[in-house]
Order: sequence, then C-alpha cells, then structure tokens
Amino acid sequence: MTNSSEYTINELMVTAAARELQDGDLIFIGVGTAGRAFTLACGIPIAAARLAQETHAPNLSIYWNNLLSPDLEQIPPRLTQHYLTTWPTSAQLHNCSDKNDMLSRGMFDVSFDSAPQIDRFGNLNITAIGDYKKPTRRLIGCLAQTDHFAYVRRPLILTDLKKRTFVDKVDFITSVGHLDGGTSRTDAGLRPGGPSRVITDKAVFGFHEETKEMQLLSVHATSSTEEVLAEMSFEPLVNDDVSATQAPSSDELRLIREVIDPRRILLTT
Amino acid sequence: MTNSSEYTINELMVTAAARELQDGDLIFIGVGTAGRAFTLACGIPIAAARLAQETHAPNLSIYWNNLLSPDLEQIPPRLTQHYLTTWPTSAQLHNCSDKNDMLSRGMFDVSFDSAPQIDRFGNLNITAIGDYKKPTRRLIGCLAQTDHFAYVRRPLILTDLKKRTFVDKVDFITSVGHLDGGTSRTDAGLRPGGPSRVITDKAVFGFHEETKEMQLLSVHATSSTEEVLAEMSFEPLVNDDVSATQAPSSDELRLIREVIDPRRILLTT
Amino acid sequence: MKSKLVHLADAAALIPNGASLTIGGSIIRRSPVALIRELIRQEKSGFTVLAYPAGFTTDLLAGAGAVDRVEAVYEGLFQFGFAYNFRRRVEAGELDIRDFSEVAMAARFRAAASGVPFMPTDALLGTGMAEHNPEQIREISCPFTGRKLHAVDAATSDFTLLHGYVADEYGNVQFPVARDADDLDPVMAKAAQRLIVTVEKIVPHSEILKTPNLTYIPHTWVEAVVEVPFGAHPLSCDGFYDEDEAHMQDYQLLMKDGRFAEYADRYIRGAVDHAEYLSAALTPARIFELSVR
Amino acid sequence: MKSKLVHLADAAALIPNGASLTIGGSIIRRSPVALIRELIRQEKSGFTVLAYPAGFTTDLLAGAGAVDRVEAVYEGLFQFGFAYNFRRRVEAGELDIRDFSEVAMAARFRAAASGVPFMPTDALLGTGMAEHNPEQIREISCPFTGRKLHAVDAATSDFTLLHGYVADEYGNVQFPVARDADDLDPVMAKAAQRLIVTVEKIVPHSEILKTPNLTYIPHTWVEAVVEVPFGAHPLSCDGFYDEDEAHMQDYQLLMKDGRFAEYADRYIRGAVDHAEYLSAALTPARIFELSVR
Repeated sequence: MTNSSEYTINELMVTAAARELQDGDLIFIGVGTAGRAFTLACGIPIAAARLAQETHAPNLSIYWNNLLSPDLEQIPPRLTQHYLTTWPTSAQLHNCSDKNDMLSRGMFDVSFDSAPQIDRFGNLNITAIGDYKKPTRRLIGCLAQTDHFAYVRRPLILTDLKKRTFVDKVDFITSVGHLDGGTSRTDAGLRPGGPSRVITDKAVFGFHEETKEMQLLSVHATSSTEEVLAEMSFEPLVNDDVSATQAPSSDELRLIREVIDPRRILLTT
Repeated sequence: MTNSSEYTINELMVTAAARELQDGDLIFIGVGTAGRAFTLACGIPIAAARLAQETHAPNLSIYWNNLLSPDLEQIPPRLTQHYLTTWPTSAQLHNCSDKNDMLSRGMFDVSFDSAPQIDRFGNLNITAIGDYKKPTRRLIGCLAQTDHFAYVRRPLILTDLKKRTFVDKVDFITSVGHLDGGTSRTDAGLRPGGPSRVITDKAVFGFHEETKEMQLLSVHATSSTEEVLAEMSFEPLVNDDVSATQAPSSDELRLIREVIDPRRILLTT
Repeated sequence: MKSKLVHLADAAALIPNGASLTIGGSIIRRSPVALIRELIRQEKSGFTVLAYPAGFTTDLLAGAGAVDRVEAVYEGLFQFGFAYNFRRRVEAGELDIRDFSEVAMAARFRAAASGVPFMPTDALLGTGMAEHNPEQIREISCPFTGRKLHAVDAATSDFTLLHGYVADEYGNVQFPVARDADDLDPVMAKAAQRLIVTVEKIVPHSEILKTPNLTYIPHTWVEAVVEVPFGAHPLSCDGFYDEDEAHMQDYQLLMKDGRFAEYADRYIRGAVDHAEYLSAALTPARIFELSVR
Repeated sequence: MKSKLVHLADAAALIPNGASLTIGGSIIRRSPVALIRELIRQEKSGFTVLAYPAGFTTDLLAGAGAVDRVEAVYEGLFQFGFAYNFRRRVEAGELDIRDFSEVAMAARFRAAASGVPFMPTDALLGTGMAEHNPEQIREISCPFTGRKLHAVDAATSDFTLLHGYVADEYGNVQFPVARDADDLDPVMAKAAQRLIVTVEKIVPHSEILKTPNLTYIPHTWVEAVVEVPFGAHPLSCDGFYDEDEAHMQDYQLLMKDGRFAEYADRYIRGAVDHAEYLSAALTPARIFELSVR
C-alpha cells in the first residue's frame, strides 16, 4: 500500500475512474483543448482506460476523436491535425454518421463528460448560462454530450469540484442525467441509464438508487466531507459511512508512471 | 434520310429513346442479364444515352450498376465482376445508400424500365403473377424499379410489345405509374411524374395528359396500328393522327455503328 | 483487443434454428456462401432471411428447406436466371415473402443501424408491397409538412453474416481501394446484433493500423471472424476472384429439375468442411483461372 | 460532362444575401475559409448557417455581421478557445441560435440527403434544445412500438459550401486514402440543393478514373468547383497542411478585444483576392512549414 503523500490527485482520479471500467467495455473519450480541460477530457480518461486494460479489463476498447482503438503505445506528442490523421489506429470510420450510429445503437458502455454546470440529478449544461435566447454567458453548444447521456450505459462525470459548477438546477439541460429524479428520466422516454459516477478532485459521488439524487460515496485523503460540501451549491445525500477514496496501489502508480504516461503527456496539469 | 430497310428495329428504338433525353439529364440504367433482356435493359439505353451525348445532349450523364459516368469508350467486353470492379469510372459510390439517396432526393431525370406486366396506366409488375401469397409465377421482386417510378422525373418503359405483357390491370403493383389515372397518383401521396413514354419494338406510346391512359403516338415503319393493337390485351387511346416513328438519320446510324457500338456489344439481339 | 478468430463450423454453431439472418453481398457477389453451406451441413433450419438483393445463398437455403421467410428487394441469380428453389417454395405458398424496394429496404437497414425503430419513406405509396404488408409498412403523416408517408420498420435480425476481404484476428475488416460497392454490407454491419464475418485472408494487426480509413467493419462490431479463402465461391469476391460461371450453370441445370439433393450430396453434405468443398468444386488450375488479384 | 470550374469570386457571387448555407469541415479543419472570406469581401449578409460543429468560418461571418441564425452542434475554436464574435452576438440576443446534439444534427442532414422531410430520434428527449425549439423538434409516437420519439426536420439549405482535397474540372471530388473523417462532408454533399466545392488542387479527369472508390462527391452533385490552394488556411486540410497555430492565436487576441475590423482590413477586405490573402497571411517558408504532404 502507498499512502496519500505518494500520489497526485490526478493519479487518484485515474485509479478511481479505472475501477469503474469493466472488461469488454467500449469507452468514448472526447476531445479536450489544452491545460486542465485536456487533462479532464482526455488525459485522465485515457490513462484510466489503459490502466484498466493493464489490470482487470484487457479487452476494453477506446474510441477517441473518430479513431477506434488507436495504438496507445504511439500517442502523438502533439495533437495537431496531421498527427491525428496519421496516428496508427484500427479504424477511422468514414464520417461522423458511423460514430453517431454507434452512439444511438447503444454500442458505448462508458463516456467521460464534464460541464460548467452539473445539478443534483446529474443533468449537465454546456450550452448557456442565464436565459437561453439572451444568455449572460453563451457556452459551446451540445457536441455529443447530449448523446452520451441519452445512449451510453454508464456515463462518468469527471470534473473539479466547484461551487459554481455544482448547482441545484442547471440553467439549461444540454444532457439529461436523472432529470428530476425518481423515474422521471424513463418517463420522458429516455432509455434507462444516466450518469453513474461523478469523479472530482476532492470526492467521488454516485446517485441514489431510488431518488437518483447525487450521493457522496467517498472523500479523497487530501480532503474532508466539510470541504467537499463547501464546494457545492446544493447539499448532496451523504452516507453515514462515507469512506476514503481508495488510494492507488504501488502497482497502479508504477503502471501510470512507467508504462502509460512516461512522457507525462496525459497528466500534465 | 434513310428508309426503313436500312436500319434495324433496335437502332430505331435507340433513336426514339435518344430523342426523349435532354441535355444535362442524369440517366439511370439498370442491370440486364443476357440476350434480349440485356439489350432492353442496358444495350439500347446506353446506346441512346451516348447518341444523345453525341448529338443534342453533350452534358448528359449515365449511372450504371453503381458506376457514375463510366468511361464509355472502354465498355468492357464482358460484364463479370472483375470487369465491373476495374472499369474506369468517375465515381463508384461507397455503398448502395448513396444511389438510393440520389433516387429519393430526385436526382435522376430518366430511367429505363421493363416488366412482364404493364397496364393501361403504366403501372408495372415484376413481383408476382396471380395471387401474391401463392402466385402462379413468382417473379424477381422489386429492385429499384419501384423507386424509379416513385422518384425519377421521366421514366421510360422500354420493352417488346406482347399481349401477355400489356394487360388491362397488373396482378400486383410493383411500381406505381399513373395508378388509376387522372390525379390518383398524386392523391396517393406520390410526387408528380410517372412513366412518360413506352418505347416498344412496334410503336411508341405516351400517356394522355388528363386521363393518364396509355396513348399510341407513333407506329414503326415495319408495323401497323392493327398489328400493334393485336399485341395488346387492352385498347390504348389512339390519336387520329398517329404518325410513323421518326426513322434514324444517316448520321445517327453512323454514330451508332461506328462510334457507339462498333464491336456490337450493346445491340446484339 | 480480443481475438475473435474462430473456425467455420464453430461460427455456424453459434446460430440456432429459427434465427433471423441478415445476409450480405449481392446476388452473385461476395456473399458468405461457405458459412451458408456450413449451416446446411449442420442441418439448421427455420431461418428468416433479410437481404438487399437476395441470390445464391437464399436459394441454397430454400433448396435445403431451411428458410421460412424472406425480406428482400430481389430474389434471383442475375445472368444465371431464376432462383428456382426459392421460386418453387413461394409458388407452393410455403415461404412468407416480404418485398421491399431498394430505397425502402435500405431505409430499414439504416433504421436498425441508427437504433431507431422506423424510417419514414414515400417509396412504397400506392404499391402492392404496402397493401400486403401492413405489419411492417404503416401510413404516417409528416409532423412538419403533413405529407403522407410510410413508416417502415427497422430491419433488425438475430445475426448478420457477411463475407469480407481481409481482417485482423480482432475483426477489423478492410476493403481494397478498388472494389465494387454495389451492396449494403457497411450498413448491415452497423445494424447487426451479432455479426459474423468470413474473410478471404487474416492479416497481421500491424497491416490494419497502416490504413485505418479502409476499415469498414471495426472490431467492436464483430463477434466472430473466420478465415475462409474462396469463401464466396461459386460467387465472385471483387478484387480476389470472379464468379465461377461453369459452376453456376451446372447448379442451374440441376435446380431447374429440382435436383438440389444431388448438388448438396456432392458439395455440401458430401464435403465435411470447406477444404473438402474446395477440392470437390475446384482444381488448382481453376483457382488460378478465377483469380483476379 | 460539363466543366464546372469557376473562379472564387464568381462562385461567391452565386450566393445572394439572406441565403442559408451549410458549411462543411469541422471547427478548425478543412472548412471553405477562402470562400467565406470572399463572401465577406463581397459584403454579403443575412445568412443562416447550418454546420455540424461550427467554428472559424461561422466566427468570421459573425464578426462581419453577416449571419443571423446558426444551427449547429458546437460553436468554438477548439484549442484556441471561444468563438468570440459568435458568442458576443448570441449574448446580445442578436443571433437566432438552434442547438442540436451530434446525433440529432446528423439525422437532420441525413433526412435532407435522403429526400425525406424528417428523421425520428430519441436523442433530444427531455433536453432544453427540444423545449426551446418546437418549430424543428416535434414529439411523435413510433407507429410500431408506441415509443415516444422526436421528429427533427430535414437540414435543407440553399447552398452547401465544402472544402475538399482534389477534383477534376467536372467536380468529381476525391479524398486521399489517409484522412481524418471526423466530419459530415459526404452527407452534407448529398443533402445539398446547390453545392459549391473548393479544393486544394484540380487534377486531370484521367486521374479520377483510376480510383473511383475515392470519389466521395460525384460531379452530378456539384454546381461549381474552385481551385483554391491553402483554401482552408488558417485551418488545417488533412493530408495537405496543418492548422496555422500562430495565425489562430493572433486572431483570438484580436477577437477577444472585439477588433474584427482590424483583422478584416488586413486579411479580407484589404486583400482583393485569395492570392493577396496568401501573401498577407503567409510566406513561402511558412507554407513549407505547415505542409504535411
């Protein structure tokens, strides 16, 4: 066993995410831009997927940026277009229709998603803050995040815990999580599912089996329940027996540092 | 001018068909098997399209067997798979979805079609003779003929005149022509259109502007109105001024014989 | 990635009696004929066949009495004539036949490929196909334009059986740059519930990585991949070999007279596996004659 | 076949004020930027833009005040940050924005490509997009299963503007075997009412005939084809050149401060044509740096 001083929060987030992945899963990883956004959208998810492959899920597959099962031994040093175009991969499907069909056919098991607003029922907003028609802050739109939440079996929310992110009710529902809780998601006609876990830099949350409210499951060793609640605009369900998030094992740390991300391309900031 | 003894019926059918083609048209040509079926489905249509290209319609294009604008200077000697696969052409679209979309988008101007049963309103049957569920003769199905009649602007029926082919009412409507006549086609929800001409080995027919009944327009020099009517199970409208089908010009015959089909691949039987 | 490489007999054994099968290729081109022969060898029956244009494979199944229902745009053998076994069974009223036009059938596969239960189309308005099949073709009204349309149901099936060109052991199937695309294999692959692909050749994964744009069936869609050289014979496999016209003509002479059993005894039941089939149907010299690589 | 080769200015002149434009490519990759610059140069305005992910081209049009409505899945500049011009206009309530998810938007283009007025989808159930856009997203019930679904309207537009790789003078556009397919260009091309394609290079028709399987836009779909080398600059054109990061960063610095006019004076209005743009934006040495062929 390692103790908390021996791993970074990013490494903890990687192992927490990897534990949510199962053998045979097909994982959707989106595009990230740069800095922390890249680490959250691509870096941690890819490291987690590879860690799962190296440990308990050898037959897990990754879909990234229209590339299916790219050769992760050859992650390009930069992600300009040419590196993406020529990155060795098993399949680069003919146009985005194929990816969209794979989504709506329900072929993906897990996706990683983030948003500037996340509410107590796991609905996400990446479209607009304030009034939709004349917003105080226009965001990026929808991308496929709506589709992830509609079709992927076990979407994972991966983000940093912040008071203005974790809101009671999103201003706009870009992506339907558990909607208004209870059976409201399937009542609206959506397939069963919705986000399964929220992995943050301070804690891991799930959703209550019946009410579908966000529920604090574990707190990282570097944080406390009080600190966690202080970073949220709503009060999540808190189990009496909130545990400490399981620390990465020394073997996991070795894999992350020596095999998966030796050049520190994935886990930079 | 040439006279009737100087051209074959196939050559006359080619020129009659070519006169129906306009500059800029996109022509759908189907697949024919062998013998007379090949001549009717492919040979005459391709010769007609090329004749139109060489005369009044230089910008006419041909779609044949999933090949768009194949190089007609290099018509393969045989049509086994390998010759089709390697025939130089402008486009071989990725799968049949593209062709089907081109059909339902209404991108085709003319198609050539034939059937064992054709009725007075130009409906075709290539599916079953007798009772559909237990037919006396099961035919081939539908292929895209249904779609030609639904979507192509000016479908041409190209067939030999026979009593058992030209029936009062088809046993099964594979392809909707003018349905029950009048406005019944558009009443059923179909786009305006339906077959424009019926070109046979003995005569050329159109459809009455109002009633949409088949109407004898011209009789080939080798035949007579009486002979034509004797080969039909129903009585078409007959204009008082039925003319003789315009004979091929010497220039048209030269083009057909020397430029278009010098090796007699298209017009064999 | 997981190896999905299996033997032909094991692939066929996955398929139970009564399954619905989407069969790829087109009439006399690149259909999974070896796999269909193996199903007949294993005496499977009660199948529903979904195809785009159905052809030789459906006629084999009809000859063996193994197919009860067919949904397709065409049934025949192109230049070789009628699909006699199929036709006989339809004319006897023993085969439930559902005809669709090409646009309508492609829409049905596309619905299945997209995970939606139907597609709208106006291809079948006024036709006999719509009149006789209210189960699968229903009138709807466009919610925007009010136009009369049909909804056609998604073409889902239990298994999709395709014959491809080359694949790696994981099931990444690639086409050659020059190929005949007159089929719906890529859509059928995407629409598959359980996908079995036979290919001419298994190649190393490293070869696949070089040209990912040629992968039209990615490994995650595939349940089993089988190496079966000349697996479409007597049909053609574009880029590999031409159709075997002599074999097809002989087949038709027998079928015309209802002699399927004779053909099956020689080429299917009489040959314990694909290797024996190849020996019965081809000589080395004939293989070179048919090859076009 | 008819030559469809025209000059950039003549292609732009085909497009009237107020037209709806489907713009291809993806965010910062292979969009018809030179053509969009020419539209701004010609002071066209009042456009509706349909895109899959919208990006640089939409932001240019927003900067020029030339776009009134956008239908897309995303608006931004990927690693270069926000689409400031676009965002400012939305936040001012001056731009009619219609958001769709990728599955829903692709379904809309596919409907247009197939000539049907709508597609069924369950992607938008429960979302704000559906709530705010009953004009284009309507609830329907599956006629087979009774399932609740949405109908989304076909994404038809007056013009479709794409940037491709190579074409012949007739408008047969081909892609290289190695390419990034993270866009909807082939579907948008098929869905087009009037299609204008700019390409990096015009090649002889005889070259096209050799590899017909690489033709993703056939000549009959095309109204005009324009040769515009570096026509996507400062974006990338996969297989030809990479994105010009320095140019994009400079652009963003100006846009953040609302200095579109300055940028336009230098690169758009200040350059009479594409040749002058290239001189203003690039040096020969920089062209070699960005090239990846």
